[in-house]
Formats: sequence, C-alpha cells, structure tokens
Amino acid sequence: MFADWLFTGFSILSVLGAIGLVTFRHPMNGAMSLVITLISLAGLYALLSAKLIFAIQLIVYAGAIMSLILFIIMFLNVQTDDLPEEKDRFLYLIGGGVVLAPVFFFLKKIVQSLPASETTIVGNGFGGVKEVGLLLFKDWLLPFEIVSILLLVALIGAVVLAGKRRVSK
Amino acid sequence: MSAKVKTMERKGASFSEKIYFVEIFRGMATTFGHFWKNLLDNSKLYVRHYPEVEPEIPVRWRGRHRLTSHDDGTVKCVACFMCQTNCPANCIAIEAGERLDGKAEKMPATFTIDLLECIYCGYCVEACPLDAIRMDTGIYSVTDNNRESFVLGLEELLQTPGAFSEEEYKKGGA
Amino acid sequence: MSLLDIILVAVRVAFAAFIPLCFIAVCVWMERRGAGFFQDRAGPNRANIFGFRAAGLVQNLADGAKLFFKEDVISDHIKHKFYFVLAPLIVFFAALVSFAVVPFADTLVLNGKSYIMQGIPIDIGILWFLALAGFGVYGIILAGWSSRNKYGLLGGVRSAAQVISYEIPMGLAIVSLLVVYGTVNLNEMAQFQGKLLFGFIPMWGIILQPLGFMIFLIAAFAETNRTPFDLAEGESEIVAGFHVEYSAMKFAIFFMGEYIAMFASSAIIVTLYFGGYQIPFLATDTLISYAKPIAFLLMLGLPAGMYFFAGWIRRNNVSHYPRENDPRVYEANIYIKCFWGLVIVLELFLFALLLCQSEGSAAHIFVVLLQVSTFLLKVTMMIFVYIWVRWTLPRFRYDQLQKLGWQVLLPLALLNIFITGAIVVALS
Amino acid sequence: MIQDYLILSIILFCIGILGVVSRRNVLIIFMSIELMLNAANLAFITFSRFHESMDGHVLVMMVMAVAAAEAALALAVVILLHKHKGKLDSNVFSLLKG
Repeated sequence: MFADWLFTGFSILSVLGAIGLVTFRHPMNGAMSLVITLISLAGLYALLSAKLIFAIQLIVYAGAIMSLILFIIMFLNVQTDDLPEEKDRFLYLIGGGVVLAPVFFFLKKIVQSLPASETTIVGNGFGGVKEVGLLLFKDWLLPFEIVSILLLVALIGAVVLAGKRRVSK
Repeated sequence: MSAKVKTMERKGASFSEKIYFVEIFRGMATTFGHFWKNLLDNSKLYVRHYPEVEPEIPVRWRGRHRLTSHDDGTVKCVACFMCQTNCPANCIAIEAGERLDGKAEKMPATFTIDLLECIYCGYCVEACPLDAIRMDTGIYSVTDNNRESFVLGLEELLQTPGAFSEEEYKKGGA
Repeated sequence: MSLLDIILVAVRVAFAAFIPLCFIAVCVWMERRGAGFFQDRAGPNRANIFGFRAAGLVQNLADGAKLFFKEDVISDHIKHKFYFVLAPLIVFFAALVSFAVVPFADTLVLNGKSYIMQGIPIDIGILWFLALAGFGVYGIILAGWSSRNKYGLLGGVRSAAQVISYEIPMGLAIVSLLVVYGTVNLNEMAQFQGKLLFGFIPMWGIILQPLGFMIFLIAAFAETNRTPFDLAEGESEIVAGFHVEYSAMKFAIFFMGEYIAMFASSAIIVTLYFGGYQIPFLATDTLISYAKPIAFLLMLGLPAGMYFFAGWIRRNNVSHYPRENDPRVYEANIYIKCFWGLVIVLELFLFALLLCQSEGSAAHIFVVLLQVSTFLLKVTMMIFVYIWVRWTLPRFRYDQLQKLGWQVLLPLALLNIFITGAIVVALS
Repeated sequence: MIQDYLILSIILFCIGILGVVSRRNVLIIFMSIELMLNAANLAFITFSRFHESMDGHVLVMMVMAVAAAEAALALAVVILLHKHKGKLDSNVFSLLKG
C-alpha cells in the first residue's frame, strides 16, 4: 500500500518535472525540473528493487550529467537576454501533443495487453551490487568493453572539441 | 660603502622537496609544535591582554593630535597652513585670524581635525615649522556614538595634555 | 514494532540528524581556538554569560545571535531569487543527509533482534555518500550563477569544477577499497576492520590502502572546499567566491553546510580508513564478553584522567596578568566541579553495570555507547587534522589544483586499483 | 502494476519527443533527449522486474554510459557553437561548416 503511494508521488513528480523541462523558457529552470524527474525516477527504480541502478542513477544522472549541464549553463553565463525568443512554443507544444496522442494511445493499448504482475520488492539480492556485477562481467563482458572504449573516445573527442584551438596561418 | 652580499641557497630543487610530502609533514610538525606548546600552557602565548592591561606606548607612537601652547598659555600655531597643505587625507581645516598678543601676525581662528578622515600618518607633525601640532597624547582608542564628536576643534586640541615630558619627547627624536 | 523498536529508530535518526548539528559548534570552536594556538594567539575567549566563557564556546552563541538578527539582503539585481534562496539549503541538506549512512556503532543485538546503528538503513552506503556529495555541487552552481555578479560566477565556476574533478580520484580510491573489503556496506566495512592482520596489527584501511588513503584524503579536502583547496573563496582575488552576495542566515546556512560537510567527510574517512567505531584490538565480540573488566578499568582510569584534566584547567584558566581576586580562578573551580560531577555520574553508571546480573542487554548497550564515543573521538581527531592542515599549508593556484587532480591523483588512483587488484588476485 | 510503470515510461518518452520537436534552445533539446533515454531506462527496469532477470539492469548501465559520453560530446559542441555564434538558438546553427 505504502509502495503504491510512493509510486503515485514519484510518478506525478516525474511527469511534472518533464513538463517543466519542455515548457520553461530558461534552460536553468528546465535543468532543475529535469533533476526532479531524474531523482523521482531513481525512487521508482528503488521501488522496482533495482538497488544498484538507484545508486547509479543518483550518482551518474542526477550527480554527474546534470551537474555538468548546470555547470555549462553557469559557465556560458546564460541570462535571459541570450535566449532564443520562442514566443510560439506553447503552440508548437500543443500541436506536437495532438500529433503524438495517437502514438501514445497505441503504445498504451499494447502495454495493457501484457499480463498483470505484482511489483513487490524482490528479496535475495535481486539488483544488488554483487549480482549485477557478476552478470555484467560474465554475460555482458564484450559490450562492457566496447562501452569503455566509447567513453574513452568521447573523452578525447570532448577535449579536442572544446579545447583551445591553435591559430593556423 | 660596500653592500654586503649574502648568497642564499635556493630551496625547493631537491627531489624530496619536489615531491612535497616530506616538506608538508615537516611543516605540519612545526605548526603542531606551536599548537601543543600553547595548549599545554597558554601563558606562553604572545598576546597583549588589551582591555585589562593598557599597552605601553613609546614616545614616537602616533596617537590623537593636540596643539601645543606657549608657557603663558597662548597657542603656538601661527596658522601657516603647512599642515593643512600637507595632509593627504584633507582632514585639517584652518581659518586664520589676526593675532593681537604680539607673538606673531596670525593665529588660527578655528582649527578643526576630522578624526574620521585622519589616517594618522603624522605628516602634519613633520610639516609644522613651530612644533605646534603633536601626536603625543597617547590616546589610541577614539570611539563615540555620533559623527559630530569626531570633529575636534581648537579648544579640545589645546586642552589635551601630552603623555610625555618635554625631555622624553625630545629624546624620542620626533 | 514494539516500543523498543520505535525508541531505537528515534535514537538513531536523532543521532544522525543532531550530532552533525552539534558538531558545527564544536568545529567552529576548534577552528578558531585551534587557529589561535597554531599562531601563538589565544583565539576568541572574551564572550561570556555571567562570566562563564566555556573556553570560548560562548563566542559561537554570540556569532549565531549576530547572524540571526542581521538584515537579510537580497540584492535587486538578482533575478532568480528562488535559486538564490535554494542554493544554501541544498548545500546544507546534502551534507547533512550524506552523514546519515555512516554507522556509529556495531549492530546492536537486544533480545535476539539486531538493530542497525546508522541513520538510514541502506545497503549501498558508500554509493549513497558519493551521490550526495555530487548533489552538493548544485548548491554551489546555483549560488554562483544566481548571484549575477562576476566574483560569484567565477567563484562558482572554480569550486564547481574543482568538486566535479576531484570526485573522480575519490571514486577511484573508493573502488580499490571496495576490492579489498568486498562490500559497499559501510557497516560491513567497519566490521571487516575489526580483524587483525598477522594477529597483531588492526586491519584498518589505512594499513591496507596507504596510497588510496592519501588520494581519498586529498580529494576529501578538495570536496569540502577547505584549504589548501579553498580557492573558491580566495579573498585576495574573488572576495568570497560563490557566497559574496549572501548575508545573515543564508550565509550562516552556507557556513554551517561547510562545517557539516567537513564533519561528514571526516566520518567517512574514519569509517573507511580508521576502523570506524572499532576500538583497536577490541572487536565487538571481545568487548561484549569482557564488558565487566573493561568497565572496571574505565572506573579506575576516569578519575586519574580527570585529575590531570583538572590540573590542566587550573593551570590554563587564569589571567596571565596581575589581577585581584581573579574571576577566572573561580570560573575554573566551577568547571572542575562540573567535570568531577560528570565523572561521578559515569562512575555510578559503570558501577551499576558491574553489579548488573543480566548477561547480554546491559553489556550490549555498554559496548554500543563505548563504540559511539570511540567513533566521535576519532571523528574529532580527523576534524582536528582538517584544521591543522588549514593553518599549515598555503593555498594552491587554480591551474596547480587542476593539474594535481588530473595529472597526479588520477593516474595514482588507477595505479592503486591495478596494484590492489593484482595483490588480491595473487592472495586468493 | 507493471502497466502503470510502462505507461509512465511512455508519457515521459512522448514529452521528450515534444521537447525535441518544439523547442529551439539547444540545451533544452539535449535535455529532452536525456529524458527520452531515461524513459527507456524505466521501461528496461520494469521489464527486468517483470521477468525477474537482471539483464535489464546491465542494459541500463550501458545506456547510462552512452548518455554520459553523449553528454560530454554534446556539451563540448554547445560550448563550441556558443563560442562561434554567441547564441543558443538551434536555428542559428543550421550551417554545416563552422
């Protein structure tokens, strides 16, 4: 019962945060509402008994990626005058919503055809650090290595892109 | 006169100094020595127990100003405006008046020092040709509740006595 | 849920919430008096209530009252007032909540039921700490950005970049520690450190991971924005960094947040590397089975320690200038009487324990109290190290700071993981 | 119950698409993409719970790594564009050459 209330609260918060992201004009407001969404998603992961993913969501998404975005907003010193006008963004949003509504109802139909299942917390180490780690390093070793190479490439790419350019003559 | 040249050895070049760790721990040992000594016995602190124990003021110490007077009580100042001209903070304002006692031609009709402007540099004392203004009152704490009381007039400046005798003052070299 | 359960939950939540808040006062006091003693000064020792100065602790009250009654200014040029007000709260609460996972005593077993002694009973302790340490950056960024002022912005950029980049060596140092301990649960880590290496050295993290400890310590200093990494508030260049625009209680909350962060990271360092609540050579089982002899030894030791402490107070709490009827001697006598009263109460408590016949519960509670005081003692010593370093080392330059983080600490941390992994594989 | 989580995931995903399509601020577009990734993550975790197998968790970790890489690169590009044009409007960045 308590889990249901938590689910309701977290889902309302996450949807509100997402709506805030697409409607606010200033990216700082958008980023802060996305942070709310991400934190409430972390709560939902905990409800789905994914302990490790809960922690990683907080560390990587809410902690690292979003603080990087906020840092960039601060670094570029984005103030209201620098932003694009976007006077008719609500019009676009409503139009997009009308277009997307059939897609949403179609997907909803598919989802509701799934067999019903409980979402109580699973015991015996489901989603714990050790279990997910063993799975990661046994069955998913190759993708893991590829992702690590991807991260390295991204690191170098970011340094090359944003670093100082030498003036070529 | 040949200057004495002492060549200092430049620190920080050796490997153990470049790696920082040893030096950091040596520095921390030094500071901890001070801490420990003072913690065990706080009578060794280099402090002045100020409000209870008045600090000892040397002769050349620049305190609040005063105007000196002749033996018969007339003001020494002749309103030559040297101090006012020299004052970097523009805190001295003099109005000259005619002098009737025959000691000089002029005397200050008003002589005000704004202590809130004063930076206690002592240039007025240096500039005075007649030793009429001095900073030897030994007053170091000038506090009040309103700004007006910080503007000293001629009377107050004349009434403040010096903290030292004439011989001490002369020996002090000021 | 019996009454006992509820009481214990209340106790541990209260401990996790109030101990950091109480330690703010202790930290500030230690910082100021310690700074004084390091520099051969006395530090603040004049503020008093009816002549009782409590060694300078009353000064905190005076400062608090001053900050509380100051005018709370929000400048007119600040457009995003919500974030401006939110920022100090984020810093404060992120630091406060990050302490909540630190175990302050071993699992308490009463009537066959075990109670975990940490604020939030969560398995992923150290990951929680990392996540919350990351949240602290939001406060800095929002404060620096919403101040709309060059000093604030530069200070915010500096300290946010510093915190973000030092999180990486910190995380890597923790990774090698996880390899050694084989768990992310802080309580299990502390239990692991109760064992003995070769039978006579306590198996503390600092002995197993000396390099990792150095990296973690440096990164923790940088995370908490303390000297030598406090260039966010380099007074000579950018006045006060990201909290230039803050005044009164908003500034006080920033200030308290910094001290809570210092306390929390001291607690984490103690838990990871100094055995947490463990008393060296006395693991929890040993303590429980020898509870009575230990209580007897404490009964003997307390008056002896108090005798020397009283002598120290009497020597140092006097006016060092001629004074008639020195009120400080009177003050010192009262302090000494209070402390002797405390000692008598403790003695009575220990005596009751000695008389107590029921094996188990009393010994268990006694051990928990012993471990809590050990933990707090260790944390206080770690805070002292923070203060000690602050008054010893000069501030880094910004490029030196980033160079240290990325070019020295990061490779060292990777090397540490490699060495640790090799040794663990070779030994198993 | 599982359906609720999945519907929430769909809602978040649709909002993400809306954000990408209708906004012109590059940072908001970027964050909307992050939102879509998160919606997909939620679906992964839900199905993982549904089947009681942890492969979904591993996939989420992969997605997060990719998102982190993407964040680093995208923000580098944003900084570069801001340096060149001094604006955050996606209409301004229509040229392919810098």
